Amino acid sequence: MMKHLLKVTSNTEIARNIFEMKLTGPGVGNMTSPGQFLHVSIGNHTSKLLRRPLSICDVDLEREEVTLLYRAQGDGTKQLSEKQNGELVDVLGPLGNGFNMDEVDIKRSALLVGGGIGVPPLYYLGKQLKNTGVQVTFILGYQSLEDSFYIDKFKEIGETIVTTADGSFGIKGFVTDAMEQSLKEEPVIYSVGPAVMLKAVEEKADSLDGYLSLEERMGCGIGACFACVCPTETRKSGYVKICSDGPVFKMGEVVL
Amino acid sequence: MMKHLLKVTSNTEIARNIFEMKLTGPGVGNMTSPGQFLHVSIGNHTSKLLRRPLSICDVDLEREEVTLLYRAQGDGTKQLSEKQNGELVDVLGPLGNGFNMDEVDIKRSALLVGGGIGVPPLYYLGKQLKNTGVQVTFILGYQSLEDSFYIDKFKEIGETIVTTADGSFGIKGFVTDAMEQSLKEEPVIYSVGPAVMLKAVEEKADSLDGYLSLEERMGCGIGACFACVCPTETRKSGYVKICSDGPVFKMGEVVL
Amino acid sequence: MSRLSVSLPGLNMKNPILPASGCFGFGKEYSKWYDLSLLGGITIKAATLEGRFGNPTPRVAETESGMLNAIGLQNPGVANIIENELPALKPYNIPILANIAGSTEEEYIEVTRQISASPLVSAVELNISCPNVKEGGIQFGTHYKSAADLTRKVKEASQKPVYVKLSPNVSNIVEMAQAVEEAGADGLSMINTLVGMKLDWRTGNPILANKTGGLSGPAIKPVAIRMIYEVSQKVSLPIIGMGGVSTAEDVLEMMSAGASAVAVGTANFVNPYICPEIIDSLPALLDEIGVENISEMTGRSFRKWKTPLSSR
Amino acid sequence: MSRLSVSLPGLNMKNPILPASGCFGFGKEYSKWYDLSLLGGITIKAATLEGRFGNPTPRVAETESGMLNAIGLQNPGVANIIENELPALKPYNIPILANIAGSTEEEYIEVTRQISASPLVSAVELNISCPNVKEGGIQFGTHYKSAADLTRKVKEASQKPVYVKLSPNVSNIVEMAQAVEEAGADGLSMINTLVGMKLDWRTGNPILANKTGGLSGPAIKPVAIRMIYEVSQKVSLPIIGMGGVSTAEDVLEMMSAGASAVAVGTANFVNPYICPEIIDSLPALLDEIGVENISEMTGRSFRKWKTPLSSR
Ligand SMILES: Cc1cc2nc3c(=O)[nH]c(=O)nc-3n(C[C@H](O)[C@H](O)[C@H](O)COP(=O)(O)OP(=O)(O)OC[C@H]3O[C@@H](n4cnc5c(N)ncnc54)[C@H](O)[C@@H]3O)c2cc1C
Ligand SMILES: Cc1cc2nc3c(=O)[nH]c(=O)nc-3n(C[C@H](O)[C@H](O)[C@H](O)COP(=O)(O)OP(=O)(O)OC[C@H]3O[C@@H](n4cnc5c(N)ncnc54)[C@H](O)[C@@H]3O)c2cc1C
Ligand SMILES: Cc1cc2nc3c(=O)[nH]c(=O)nc-3n(C[C@H](O)[C@H](O)[C@H](O)COP(=O)(O)O)c2cc1C
Ligand SMILES: Cc1cc2nc3c(=O)[nH]c(=O)nc-3n(C[C@H](O)[C@H](O)[C@H](O)COP(=O)(O)O)c2cc1C
Ligand code: FES
Ligand code: FES
Repeated sequence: MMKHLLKVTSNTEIARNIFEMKLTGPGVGNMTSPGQFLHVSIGNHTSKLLRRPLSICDVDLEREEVTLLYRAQGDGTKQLSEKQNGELVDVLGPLGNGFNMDEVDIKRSALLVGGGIGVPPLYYLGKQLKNTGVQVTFILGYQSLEDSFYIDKFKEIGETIVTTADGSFGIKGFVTDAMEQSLKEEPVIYSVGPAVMLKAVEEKADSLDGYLSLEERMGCGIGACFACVCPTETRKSGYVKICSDGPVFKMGEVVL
Repeated sequence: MMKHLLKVTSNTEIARNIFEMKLTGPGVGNMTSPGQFLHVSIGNHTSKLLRRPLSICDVDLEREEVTLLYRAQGDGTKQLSEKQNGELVDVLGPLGNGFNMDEVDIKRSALLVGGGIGVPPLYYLGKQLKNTGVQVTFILGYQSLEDSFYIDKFKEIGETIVTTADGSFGIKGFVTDAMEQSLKEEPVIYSVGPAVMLKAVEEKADSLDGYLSLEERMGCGIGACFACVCPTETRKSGYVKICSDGPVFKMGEVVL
Repeated sequence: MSRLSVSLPGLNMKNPILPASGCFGFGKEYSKWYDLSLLGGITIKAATLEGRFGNPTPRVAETESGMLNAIGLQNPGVANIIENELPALKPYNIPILANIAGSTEEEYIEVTRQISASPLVSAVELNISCPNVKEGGIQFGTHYKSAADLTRKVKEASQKPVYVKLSPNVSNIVEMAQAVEEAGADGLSMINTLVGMKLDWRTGNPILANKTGGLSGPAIKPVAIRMIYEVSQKVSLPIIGMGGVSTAEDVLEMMSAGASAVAVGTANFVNPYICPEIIDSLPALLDEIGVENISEMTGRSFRKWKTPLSSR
Repeated sequence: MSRLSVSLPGLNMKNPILPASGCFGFGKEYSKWYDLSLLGGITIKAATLEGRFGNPTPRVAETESGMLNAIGLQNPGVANIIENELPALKPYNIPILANIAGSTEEEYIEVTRQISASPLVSAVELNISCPNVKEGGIQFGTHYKSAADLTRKVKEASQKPVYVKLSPNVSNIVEMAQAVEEAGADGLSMINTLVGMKLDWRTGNPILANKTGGLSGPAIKPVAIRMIYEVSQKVSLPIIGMGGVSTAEDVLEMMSAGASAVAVGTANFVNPYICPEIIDSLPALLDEIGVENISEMTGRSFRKWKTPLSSR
């Protein structure tokens, strides 16, 4: 848990409004748990005060390089997309708790289901799972062909099924429309995406054997401001903070 | 009167906290009257809304290049000092009315008196006066040697007397302490600097044969917001707007 | 009737954008930058009975995403404005909203009488919210009864519709709006500036000669949006919204909150072309969200797709 | 006594900086970032009698140079705070200012009774200015009489000095301050957030689930400075100033306006190290202006070099 000034080594548009940003610096060494995120400052002394939470998509420990994928949608991420190589980016992190990988022993398979800009953390997760010998299948949902990204890179890790809402690429429909087949192997499920998608995934899954990563608007990003709470039925307090108790939760734990 | 995006061709510190910025672009062609100013935006979409009025210090019409000299004192000018070559600066201008040069015919001399960061417009004025054959003398007042700048460049135009408040360079004292001698030639006086200096210069001068350039905090910079008014005794309205009626006024016209 | 046109009492505007009072002088200066007939209308600087010099300088200071001003209602006086300033605006053939101020009820009434009689003036904006003068202004704007009384009298004296410009420096903006509605106002302008201050940390001295000033610019937009949202649901008067608007998106946000037209103030200083640039950008944004006529935007935040306030 | 120390009723602080309520939880989280004993003190998040979940999410939105929040006083309840949260702060040995809230007078009184009895609590901050809850909070904070009544009762119930936290959403902050002074307050905290709102221009929907929220951050600093300046000249209570402070210069500006100590809120989210960084920067700034003790800064804008409020 630290504040770092990382240097931009690349920042390129890899699909419509989707940017891949690589940052380097000593802080990267701690970013080893997939599912954790960085709380990224847009720039100093400007009118954008709040940091943007962005998931760790990949880490190259040797080169001390972390990769983020983000959609330039609002003013802040648009400004981020204008950063040039060599510029510094102020980040807090790694924040939050990553995916629990203990439950997938070598005999089991893992199904990683991501929607839209929720897919980035699944890349780093898939890589690590594969390294431990787990068989990984991805189901990635996008709006359309134009909005899809990183598919070839996912394919290097494991079977990759793509759905698009408009049918322009892969299976027409939502990620849940493509889950049936893969569920037969009773995999551990890991899912990241908008709440409605997570809810659908949870309903579709036969057991609650899996993990969901949640999103919410954040203030502090470290558990102090109560901006990012989510009700739960299992915890005594009745809620969790997504930034510090999550963003990853066990299926069934939080009320979606 | 226009809005231009000019490109930074250089931006260097030439004395303690004093920067020389050169900007190029088609808009420069109209910047022909010494004493006019540019209303400079610090950057887009940031928290600094107001533009900074900076005097035109020199113009190279062939290269379409305008020079500004500014002191990085507050947040805005500090940010300006970080602009890199190739970056664009949004300016309005040329704004205001420059110095009247009609009264100095070839037989007369001109005394140009500037204090601190008031000296920049005198450079362009001196150059133009010299070109019309007028003999130009400068009296330039600085805080100290470390704060002085552009002296060699002024010397190329005409005799240049320097005063410093701490005596570390030139005559110890204020510009008015050095005026006596030069006034004997009954020159037309042109003066730029803080109000207290202008007042002292006006009192020291034997006649009101001269011009003063005033400074005031500005909003619009074009005469619409009434931020920059100054009382006068000679005008029917009882006041002038420094941005649009000035910044140059005839001596005796405004109440300092 | 184009898709950008809006219609408010006295103000038939070809688009909902007009410069805010005090940020555009009497139009002359900006007419050198662009053709004023592009605007939906113009709000002119506050008129008082006699000419006023206003406050000592410095009169402006910069704050984060905002500015403070303490101009102090400088103007050449109502007679002078009618004679010398208004005629210059005639060729542009757009509605003129005349902002009026005073130290006493009598002054407000007399200024209204005179300026509302000008055929060039389409409506009057009653400024009971100027924070920068000792007398008049905000003292009327923070007491419901004085505000209502003044509105009633100005309304009687006026030959044109009267918009009351509300101060945000009140505990309950809705009660204030209701008070002036009951007193006969034809519309509301909101918001004027928040009272603020900036000190030089080195000396402790205020930057403004007047010490306090009015805070405007993007910093105050959330306050403006909230007040317009609350008021527009509780009164049936059309609202001219203002406070920090600097993009076309801001205009649509403010109309969604309940404004029928939108005034742009501080942003003119940032970019003198801002009003025509915003007007240019509006159609594409409407296309993006599938809205045909901009007047349908009014009150969208609470009245989904019903008849917009601005066409009532 | 170091040059940064200030002394206010119940709060003997080694420097004037404390995190603002609600922006620092109960300290635990930031204790992972730095040693909390560096701080002048800590204001903990609002306590209510029972635990509260607060408002639905989204609870925050960004605005120009500011943010909106509508947390809705989420907290585990006063008993839980006393038992589980406060003890963790003991090792840092710094004054704790306990922010208290409630829906009814009775709730405020009971929370005060309980929390002020904790030996770990140095003073109580009476939050009558939360804009984000339907009951309690701001309804007390915008009516002089209710505010005074509540202050009197809380003061009776409290074993520790009571600071009343004022809302800026009032027509006359001075009258409010005077009312609570008369009712026995030991100090003032000001300002809480301005009520604001942000809409999605595309849909017209509010960004916050609660619709409106409290505006904080640099955008509101000019309003805070003005209110502290006005109030500190009219009451003789020490003021804990807050609203948009994010640099050491801001601290000195706010003290010049009349504050005796300064709380930092939103800036913690921008930079978790902001409080210790500000504390570190203060001595050099004092040197620059030739001030030996920071307590001399208080009220410099109007009381040149006289005895500072903070040492009275
Ligand atoms: C744990 C976590 C991990 C995330 N990982 C990624 C990722 O890897 N790639 C990616 O593109 N996006 C990711 N997001 C979403 C991302 O944070 C938002 O898209 C981004 O903050 C939007 O900022 P903006 O400047 O585009 O929008 P603006 O509208 O300018 O943002 C204004 C404010 O709202 C917040 N906000 C707006 N939309 C969202 C949102 N959907 N979720 C959270 N906050 C939001 C912003 O952070 C900011 O505080 C993640 C969100 C969370 C909570
Ligand atoms: C007609 C004119 C010509 C000028 N020419 C020059 C020049 O050639 N070189 C130069 O260095 N300076 C010049 N100045 C002064 C220059 O405008 C200010 O130093 C500058 O605006 C300060 O900005 P800042 O960001 O450093 O200070 P900040 O304190 O961040 O500024 C905050 C606000 O106050 C205004 N402000 C602060 N100080 C002054 C001041 N002294 N005069 C006017 N506005 C001020 C700023 O413009 C801004 O709006 C000129 C001023 C005027 C009116
Ligand atoms: C320099 C300046 C002068 C102003 N003068 C007046 C005025 O004379 N009458 C008035 O009603 N409002 C006046 N205002 C307030 C604006 O009309 C507007 O209500 C306020 O600035 C908020 O809008 P903005 O944030 O777009 O500037 C003035 C504002 C500024 C910045
Ligand atoms: C997320 C958040 C939560 C807050 N919660 C509380 C609270 O529980 N009690 C309270 O008195 N003030 C609360 N406040 C107000 C702050 O304490 C402070 O008065 C205000 O934010 C202004 O300071 P700032 O601009 O430095 O943030 C909260 C502010 C924020 C941003
Ligand atoms: S963002 Fe502050 S608690 Fe999660
Ligand atoms: S700066 Fe607006 S009138 Fe001069």
